[in-house]
Amino acid sequence: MSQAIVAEKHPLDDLIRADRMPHIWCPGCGIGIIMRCYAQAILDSDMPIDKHIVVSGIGCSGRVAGYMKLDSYHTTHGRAIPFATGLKLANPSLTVSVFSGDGDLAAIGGNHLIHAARRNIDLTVVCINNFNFGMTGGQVGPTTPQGAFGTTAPYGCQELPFNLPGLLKACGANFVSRWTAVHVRQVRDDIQYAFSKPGFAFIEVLAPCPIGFGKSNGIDDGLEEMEMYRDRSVHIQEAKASEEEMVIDLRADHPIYVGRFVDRDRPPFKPAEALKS
Amino acid sequence: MSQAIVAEKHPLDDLIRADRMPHIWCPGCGIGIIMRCYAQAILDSDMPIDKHIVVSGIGCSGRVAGYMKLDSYHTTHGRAIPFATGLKLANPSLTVSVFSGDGDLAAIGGNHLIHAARRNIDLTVVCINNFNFGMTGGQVGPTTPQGAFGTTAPYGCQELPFNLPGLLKACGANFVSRWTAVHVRQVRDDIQYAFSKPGFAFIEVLAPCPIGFGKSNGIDDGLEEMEMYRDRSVHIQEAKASEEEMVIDLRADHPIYVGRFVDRDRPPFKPAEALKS
Amino acid sequence: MKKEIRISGFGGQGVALAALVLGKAATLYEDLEGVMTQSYGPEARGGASSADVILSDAPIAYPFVQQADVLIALSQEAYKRYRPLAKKDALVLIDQDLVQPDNSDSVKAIPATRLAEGLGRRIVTNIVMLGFWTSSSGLVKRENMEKALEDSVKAKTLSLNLKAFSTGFEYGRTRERPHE
Amino acid sequence: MKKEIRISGFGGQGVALAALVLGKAATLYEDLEGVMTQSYGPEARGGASSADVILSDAPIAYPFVQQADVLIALSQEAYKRYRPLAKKDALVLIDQDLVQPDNSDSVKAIPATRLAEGLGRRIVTNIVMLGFWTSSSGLVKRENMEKALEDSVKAKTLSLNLKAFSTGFEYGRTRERPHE
Amino acid sequence: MTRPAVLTGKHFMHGDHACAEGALAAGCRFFAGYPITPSTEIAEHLAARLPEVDGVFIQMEDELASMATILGASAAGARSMTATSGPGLSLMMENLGLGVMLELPTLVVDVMRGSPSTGLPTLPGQSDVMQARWGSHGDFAVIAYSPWSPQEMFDLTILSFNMADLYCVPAILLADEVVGHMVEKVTIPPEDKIDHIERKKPSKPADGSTYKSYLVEDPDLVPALPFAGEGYHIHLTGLTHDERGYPDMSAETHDHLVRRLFEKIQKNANDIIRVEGYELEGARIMVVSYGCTARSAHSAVLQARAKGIPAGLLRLVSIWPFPECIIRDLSKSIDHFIVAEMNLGQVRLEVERVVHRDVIGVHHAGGAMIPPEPILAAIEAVAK
Amino acid sequence: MTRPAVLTGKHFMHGDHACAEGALAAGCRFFAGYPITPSTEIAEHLAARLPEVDGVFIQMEDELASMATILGASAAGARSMTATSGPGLSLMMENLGLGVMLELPTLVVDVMRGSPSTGLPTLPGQSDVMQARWGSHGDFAVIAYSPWSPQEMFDLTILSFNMADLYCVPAILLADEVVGHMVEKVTIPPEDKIDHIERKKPSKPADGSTYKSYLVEDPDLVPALPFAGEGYHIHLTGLTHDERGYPDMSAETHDHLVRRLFEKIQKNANDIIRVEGYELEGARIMVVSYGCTARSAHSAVLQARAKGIPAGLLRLVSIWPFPECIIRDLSKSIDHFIVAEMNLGQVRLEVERVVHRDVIGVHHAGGAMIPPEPILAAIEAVAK
Amino acid sequence: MKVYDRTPLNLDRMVIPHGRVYLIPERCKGCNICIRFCPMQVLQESKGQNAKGYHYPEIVEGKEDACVHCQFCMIVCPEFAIYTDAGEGSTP
Amino acid sequence: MKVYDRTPLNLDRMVIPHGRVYLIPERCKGCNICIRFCPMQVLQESKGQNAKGYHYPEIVEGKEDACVHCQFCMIVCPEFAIYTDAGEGSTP
Ligand SMILES: Cc1ncc(C[n+]2csc(CCOP(=O)(O)OP(=O)(O)O)c2C)c(N)n1
Ligand SMILES: Cc1ncc(C[n+]2csc(CCOP(=O)(O)OP(=O)(O)O)c2C)c(N)n1
Ligand code: SF4
Ligand code: SF4
Ligand code: SF4
Ligand code: SF4
Ligand code: SF4
Ligand code: SF4
Ligand SMILES: [Mg+2]
Ligand SMILES: [Mg+2]
Repeated sequence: MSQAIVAEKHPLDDLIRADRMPHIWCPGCGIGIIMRCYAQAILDSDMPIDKHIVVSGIGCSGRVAGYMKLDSYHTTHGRAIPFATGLKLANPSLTVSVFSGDGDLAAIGGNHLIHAARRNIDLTVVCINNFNFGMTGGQVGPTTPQGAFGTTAPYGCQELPFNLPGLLKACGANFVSRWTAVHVRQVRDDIQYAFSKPGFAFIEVLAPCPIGFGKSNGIDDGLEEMEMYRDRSVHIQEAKASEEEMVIDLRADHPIYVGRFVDRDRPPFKPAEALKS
Repeated sequence: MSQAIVAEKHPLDDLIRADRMPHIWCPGCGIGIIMRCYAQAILDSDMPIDKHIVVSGIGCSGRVAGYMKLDSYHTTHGRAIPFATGLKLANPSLTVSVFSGDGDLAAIGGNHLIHAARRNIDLTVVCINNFNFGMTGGQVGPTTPQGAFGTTAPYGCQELPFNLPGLLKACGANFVSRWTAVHVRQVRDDIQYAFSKPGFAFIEVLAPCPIGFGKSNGIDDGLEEMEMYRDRSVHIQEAKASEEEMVIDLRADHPIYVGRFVDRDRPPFKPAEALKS
Repeated sequence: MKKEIRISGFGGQGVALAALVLGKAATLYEDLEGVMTQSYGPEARGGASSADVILSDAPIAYPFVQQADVLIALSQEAYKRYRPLAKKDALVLIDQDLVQPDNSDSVKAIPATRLAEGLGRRIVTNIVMLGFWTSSSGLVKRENMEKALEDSVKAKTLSLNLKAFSTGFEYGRTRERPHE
Repeated sequence: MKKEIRISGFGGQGVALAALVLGKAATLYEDLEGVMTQSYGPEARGGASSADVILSDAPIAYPFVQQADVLIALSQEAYKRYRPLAKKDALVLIDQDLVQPDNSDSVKAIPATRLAEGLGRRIVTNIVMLGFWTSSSGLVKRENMEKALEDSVKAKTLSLNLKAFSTGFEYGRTRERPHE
Repeated sequence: MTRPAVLTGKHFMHGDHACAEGALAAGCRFFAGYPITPSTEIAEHLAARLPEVDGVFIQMEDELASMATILGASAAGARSMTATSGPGLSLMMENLGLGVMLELPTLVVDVMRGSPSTGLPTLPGQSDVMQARWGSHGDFAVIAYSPWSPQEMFDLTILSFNMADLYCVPAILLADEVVGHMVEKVTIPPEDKIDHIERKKPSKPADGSTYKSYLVEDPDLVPALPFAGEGYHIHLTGLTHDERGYPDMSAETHDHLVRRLFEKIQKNANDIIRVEGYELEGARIMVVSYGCTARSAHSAVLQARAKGIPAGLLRLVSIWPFPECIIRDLSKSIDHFIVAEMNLGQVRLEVERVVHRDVIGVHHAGGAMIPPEPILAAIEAVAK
Repeated sequence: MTRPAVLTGKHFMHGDHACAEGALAAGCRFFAGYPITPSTEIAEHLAARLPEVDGVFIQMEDELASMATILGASAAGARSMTATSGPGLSLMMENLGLGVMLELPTLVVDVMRGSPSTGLPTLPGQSDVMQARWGSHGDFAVIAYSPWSPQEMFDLTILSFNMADLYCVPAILLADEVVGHMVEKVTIPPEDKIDHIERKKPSKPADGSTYKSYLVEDPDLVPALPFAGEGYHIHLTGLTHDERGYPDMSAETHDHLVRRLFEKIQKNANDIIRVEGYELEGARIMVVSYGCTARSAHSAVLQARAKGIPAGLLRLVSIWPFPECIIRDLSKSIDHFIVAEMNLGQVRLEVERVVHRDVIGVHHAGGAMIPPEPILAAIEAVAK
Repeated sequence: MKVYDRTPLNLDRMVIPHGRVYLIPERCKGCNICIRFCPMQVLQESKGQNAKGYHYPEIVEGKEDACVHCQFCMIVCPEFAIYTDAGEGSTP
Repeated sequence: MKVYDRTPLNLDRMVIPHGRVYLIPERCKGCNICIRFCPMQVLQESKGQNAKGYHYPEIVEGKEDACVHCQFCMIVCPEFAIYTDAGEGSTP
């Protein structure tokens, strides 16, 4: 055995607030992985870094805004999308991304999510779905798979979760994909694609939360959850599955369907223009 | 010509607050038509009248609760569904219906709508869709068809509207139908069917609003809107239309697709039961 | 000088527009203070509705009509509801085809709706009435009312409105007197 | 009598459970007043964490430890962070394999983790430590601590926990003295 | 293993759990909420406990829904509650007002943290006091208690439910993170020793005539509202309404209604208000405090007394309605008032208003409980 | 036909429209809102007008979104606003607090109606005054003006924008239905005569080093926040934060931050506060009033003077920060204070607190403007 | 095919019944919906008006016996203002 | 077929490069993800630990030259703690 070369600085350190590292996320937490994909996508994008803006709500995932060395806004729980809408419409030259959790975007923030998708606001929304409210300690939420446990579902979650891609499709988003923290290249690609695609883009990324979700559900650590994703992900192009089967179910051998669900070109929201005379 | 027989009392007067008639709705407004369907459905239902409860939010449609001679709750804008959820879960022997407008249920109340559908709360929700905010004077809303005018869209509405049946289907409701105020028998039938069907039932009814919507959009009166519905409605069973075509578009000759979109039997929400020992 | 003017009728008769024109004329083109108010809301739909204007040569503190000096009534219900609230000796202008005044009440009457229909559009009844009031009251100059009208209606309906105004004005100037 | 007791370590070592058991024993089975507090929140994740108990024979107003009379340290970081905040002459109990105390500091040491591993499960290190403290301090009776333990852990882990407690207790009673 | 609703006996119990157990002991069988630190443990505890007693636990999509849902449950006759903290309380404000207007009793627990905005989620504050009184639009009155220990998290939860039902109004338990997260001894009495006040109900059965839900003839100004499904066919609306509950858009009806809602609390203030005095005998310096801060204040007062300073403590167990009369009465013999609270001055303003003179504030915006020292220092400063 | 942003000239204008025109004249180019009576005409007017001046109008799904969106627009550098009424204001409370914490200027227009709850949607009230001050959780301070005429709907909208930008805080225009819905003469000055205050901006260009967004060195306590996209890579969070904007969970940082946010307004109160005195000369009875009610109060005072009673009117043009010093100063020569307001007593409580004595209130819960008579009666009663 | 069909769904099953038309004139708001949607064109707008000024429906001259008690007028009236019952000569 | 494939997608395109592994030990939280997901099994958990007590990765004995600079370890590390560059002997 031998030491790796000890470094002081990471190649992406210029894009993150290195002075705040290590971040607060637990060992094995997937959020950092997705944040890295985002940093890489920015680096690879055509837009100048200064014009990239990130907005988060509240939650572990919501801390992403605080770790990106961009103009970054850590708002209130559920309101990242409308805050981002204000930024984008007031200055359309900005490339505005929203990074937040499943609870933030789909529980308390659900109304803004569906309406922004309907209006097709030109935002890139990355939803880190860890099947629970990590920040507050592992409560269930609208993405918790049926039967899973959480601190507010000690007898198992009885509700069916949202199938987020299906929901966003029904609302009218221009781009919708789902991946997991294992699909690091696809996540990076889709984020970068979303930057340049007009309209509302929604990228759901399933990510390990060993402390909030794993602990209640017999998943020992982040690594184990990563391996589960690797083993159970099936690309929607390779499978004939109904909308209902797209719902995530972690019991038995139900596959996790990933891929690009929607890629269309409805016109993005733009403010009305008066007829000039 | 001769006079009809002058009467003092209507056969359904025992079900409505006759002491409040005439109601505040404008001449030609469709809300009263749908309310009558509801009254009839109650009369025809198996549940005792006393166990029927109606909850509304705020809006012209939201006034329905105030005109039904039932235990009736006129709540806050957008919150009829959670209020009704509390009623139903606290006393499951009640048959709880929500009557409200498109703005109330799908704009400000959108989050509760999608979550109640996801949880499959055992409610009958009747959404009176008049394509605008009638009560506040004809503003556009999330159901206003593209290109239509409203007091907040003097240059025409640029946003695409929700296709409510598609949205509710994606969320997980057990029963979803769409009719118009002309389809009085179907509306009555579906409301009555929903009473006895466990889980979340959503019935969208397109209804004339000559004052809020008609006035801005060249529809002279309620009658004209009724005739439009009669002429343009197409049953989904008779047509092969994509989800996107189901979106209501009042321009040109786009049909209005009506019918039962979803009728399934996912288990309704019920509170967790502890394992008795 | 302080005059409380109430223009009343049912929804759709354009009482608000009439009040607005009146207020504009007085405040922008004469040097009067003026305030206009109106009833709002769903419970105000149908039934009698009114739009009120107060004109004064001093600043107006309380903006609501307390006892109208002038009542213009375009429907029976409006007359019934608002007449008792107006001053006993108020100047009361009615559409004679729509309103049957109390016997004891001395009113100035005009077949405003019929005159408007004669001009081709019933919806200018309100403006006919405004012309009638202008000549009957003499409070605001005709040309100022006409200027205000220009500011307030769509260009393509202006000539019709001016004609309606003039019809009412002339009716008042020439034929109304006897009824007093 | 008033004693401020801080049990510290890193996340996952069960310092809160240990504090809870201690508090229960003192308040429910001895007639002491007691309060337990603990640090919360994401910024408290990782790094040193602590759970504090104050015991007293009079009501306790201010519930937080100001200067600990007893410090139990299960990690070097915890020792480093909390030792300076404790009284100079505090009773300091350490896991001798995990903590290297300052030279000047007189501590009571026990290989708690090793003993726990000896019992088969490292996670009972905290309970070993609790046993050690019980014999070292004499503040709370052994049987009361054991009763509290019964109330606090899952039935199927009780015997393991009692064994861990006893191991720590015996270690303190028999072998610890010399270190003082 | 399912446990009974009332866990009679002595416990070493977490404050939030004590609140949850208090709710169960009070007969609460309905919780709707949305997690938020530092109140989440109430929800978590009830998620486990309510199913044991056939109660309903539901986690909602947000706090707006939570508040509306517990009002619906109350309309159905359930003792219902939610628990939250500042940001959530802000979101409940509109529907709190609905509860006031519909006169539906329910309980909102606010475990206060460092604020404003997201602030210090895991650390204490006491800065939602004025919000509890003024946070919803319009004039209204609620009932608010402020516990200083886990024992009171239990006791005042029960009292809050009783007062809410007695006066048909939402009650607020204004706890703070310190009290919510601390563990202390809690004694739960036997079930039959727990006070239980029933809501006033109509005196006559439904008879098909229009029941006047809001016809209030009793001097307590409280209506007798039937529960949903009892056949009275009542109408409840957030609009201004007459005695039948029908909308009535007249200024007179409005003034009459809003004043009754307000006076219903004011008139019964003596019954609702709870304060505790410590070292009042001969006191010339009065510390007013509440919640966790009152613990430090108590300690400071005892220390002052030990130094021969005639200090006393008035602990506000109830905050709203404000104990005006008590404080005004007291003020006759008091030279100096000191208000100690973990905010920049909220109850202090009320005390200033009531005693008609300047009041010394010992304030900290939050994040850490105020220790006894600054309070003692303030006492000593005026004692000089 | 598109019109310019500033409609210089005389108009007979609806109060809500005057507010909208004031916003345009102030350079506001961003409106996000949700319709609600009696503020809807502001939105409707701007829906037509903003596209004429290349501004953004967006109707949101609710008031929560509206408030968050205008803060986002402010972060991007826009003068942004929303308009609502009581129920909507209640829903904005959480994000109003965010605006305070992030120090993002914006304007919230609240056209007050009969409250609480849905109340009297189309009729006037003045009962959101305390809510503007206390409605969000935690301690905070905002700026609030209260117009008494359509002209002031125009003027105070501009002033509100300027003060918001000057002090980096949301401003609230506390209008009422009477003023919002009345039509009166409004004079719009030429564009170059309209005051315009720019937000403080960083003195140095971005240089890659961590910009300290909240390093406040100026005595006005106001930070210099860059706009989004200027390269400073700032971080703004609703969590308690240090000078870099980074979260900092220490009680010291919290107390320091919250006090600065509060004192930023208090210290500059003299610059923010606007009051008007009428008949102050020799006055022994002082009526305090604001908004539409001040019109009646003015009339009552004139009538009292005509009867030889030495009454005066202090009209609060700004309500928050409260003009404590002015009122306290005045109180030396005043025998009786009367507060006239369309609520059950809100500003009255503040005046009581400040003047250290009981104050007479002329109150009505709302639904109809208080006419001069009861105010005059109150004056006469104390004059005896 | 259109979903709505002017012919009442149950018309064919009925032994051509005879209906009597009842009206609560003060409730009517003159929307004309009953008039236009009556399959038998039994109704027309009256000249007279109610207190609010609305023209309620009346029976077309010569159609006094034309009502088939299909109840559609009752079903579509937004005002609970009109209904029918089975006239004497009809089979129930 | 599973979407994820242990073999880095671009492996075949590369002229087997040689990578050098860099680590910022104080950032590592010992999650082991880089270790398990390295296609060449270059990494293993160290015995030593950083200040927070985490076992960071080190290079397996005998695998000092095995890294193919596929960068997957960098890509999956949640902590921005590890990365590689093209070692001398590799074709860039
Ligand atoms: C109004 C409001 N309600 C509740 C909370 C408490 N809260 C903070 S984060 C969170 C949930 C976070 O879940 P998610 O968005 O999935 O993020 P994760 O932590 O799982 O990444 C909640 C409920 C809050 N901050 N504000
Ligand atoms: C919190 C809040 N925001 C806004 C309003 C104002 N408001 C009342 S009804 C309504 C819209 C009604 O639209 P819809 O639900 O479609 O009912 P309709 O009147 O069209 O039947 C609005 C915006 C309100 N009452 N409360
Ligand atoms: S709680 Fe879960 S989501 Fe939050 S940091 Fe820990 S592992 Fe990540
Ligand atoms: S505004 Fe529209 S919805 Fe409201 S009552 Fe009138 S017609 Fe009906
Ligand atoms: S019941 Fe009504 S709709 Fe049917 S035929 Fe008779 S009048 Fe016409
Ligand atoms: S449908 Fe009803 S309201 Fe309309 S005209 Fe016929 S009777 Fe009158
Ligand atoms: S780059 Fe990383 S993952 Fe790839 S071979 Fe080298 S050590 Fe393994
Ligand atoms: S992936 Fe990163 S944090 Fe995890 S073990 Fe490897 S270097 Fe450490
Ligand atoms: Mg999550
Ligand atoms: Mg509508």
